[in-house]
Amino acid sequence: MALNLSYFAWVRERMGIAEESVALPAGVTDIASLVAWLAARDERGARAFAQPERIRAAIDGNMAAPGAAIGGAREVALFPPVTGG
Amino acid sequence: MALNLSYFAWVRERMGIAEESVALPAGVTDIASLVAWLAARDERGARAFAQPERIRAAIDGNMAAPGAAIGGAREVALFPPVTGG
Amino acid sequence: MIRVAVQPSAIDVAAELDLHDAGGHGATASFIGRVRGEGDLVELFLDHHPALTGAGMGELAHRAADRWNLAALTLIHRVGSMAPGDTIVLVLASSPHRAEALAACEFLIDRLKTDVMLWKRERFADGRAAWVEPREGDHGRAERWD
Amino acid sequence: MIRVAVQPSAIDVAAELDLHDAGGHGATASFIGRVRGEGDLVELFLDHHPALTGAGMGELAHRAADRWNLAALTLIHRVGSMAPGDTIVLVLASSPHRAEALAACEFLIDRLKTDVMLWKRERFADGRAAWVEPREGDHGRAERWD
Repeated sequence: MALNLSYFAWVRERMGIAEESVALPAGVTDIASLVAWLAARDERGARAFAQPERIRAAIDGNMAAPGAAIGGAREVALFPPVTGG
Repeated sequence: MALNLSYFAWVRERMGIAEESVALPAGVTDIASLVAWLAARDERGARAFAQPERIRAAIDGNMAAPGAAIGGAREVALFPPVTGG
Repeated sequence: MIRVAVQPSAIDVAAELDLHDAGGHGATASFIGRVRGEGDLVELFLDHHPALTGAGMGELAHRAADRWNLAALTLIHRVGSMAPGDTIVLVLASSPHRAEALAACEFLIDRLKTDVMLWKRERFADGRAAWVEPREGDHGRAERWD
Repeated sequence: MIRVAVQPSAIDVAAELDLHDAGGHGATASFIGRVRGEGDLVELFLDHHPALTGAGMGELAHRAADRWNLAALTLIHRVGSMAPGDTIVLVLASSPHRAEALAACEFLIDRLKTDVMLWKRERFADGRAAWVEPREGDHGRAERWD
């Protein structure tokens, strides 16, 4: 199953890309397991997702908690806490 | 002793004039006695100063209580309570 | 009724704001009061005392500047005869900190409504004209600051 | 630093204000935020999420409109790369009643600082660049409204 991922602020900088399309391995079913998988995937991911508690997520445009299922989602956005206007 | 009087808002309308110079009779020494004298002086004054509690005053540009002495003043302004901006 | 934009292009505001501009740093809070056309009002006339009105506004401005950290402050009040829609009062307060700009602006407009020597007369479409009586609500708002 | 005027001539404000104008009736409160040049800042970059940022601002505007009696409301936020002095945010709130315009404006600017999906990166004269961490003070101000 292909999923679009988009990154913002320092998550984007550390990943070196703004978005990508990934095929999720079995077991990656919610935001927390997605973040853990990205952190383990490569060095960029390790840098971007070393502190999962500092990562926020949105699934198809709606804010999502770490336990939120990413079942039929088209897009998951990953980013730091917002710093406002 | 000549004193300049200036009137504002409905005090001015009822007096029919914006300002005048008056010679104060003996006994008119403070704002309260000035207002009482103007109310008794003629019909316009009776209309303008029928309710002394609704009259405010300034002596030479400073707000003045009814008991304020008008001794060496050059100008006394008489007006209703302000209605603001 | 609602306009929302997220834009990468410059935001252009203007005129009195340009005059007021505090070097382009920090926050500017403003208040613009206009003559309301309620109840068939056709004219608002504001009487003022040349010395007292100006002195009162100057004192108010200085009190705001003493109380908050302001980079710039503009207070403009119109007097005389006005029609519905006309701008009657403009307050601009700038500060490095938005909370101070907002508080100063609110303080100034509340105080302008009660402390400044101005008298309002309203004239309506049917010819009636009346001097406005002081409003208790305004005094309540102004006293919050004491 | 202080400009005070009592003038019989028309007061002229402008541009976004004209666009915003609610038919010229009542009170308009506004807030203009500019990029501050503190600590040798040379660039402020604001990252945004195209869908989430717009949706957040739209929701905020509707919440303000539900809560206060507003004749008009404008919220504009700039994103991308900005220099010190650039206008970063504009809030305009109009109401027949000044207290509502002022409260809505203050609510909106406080909430914009915390609720809207934006990320700030600062770049300084010496080349350092850093993403700004969320500020506790902003959250304190925003929570007053809950």
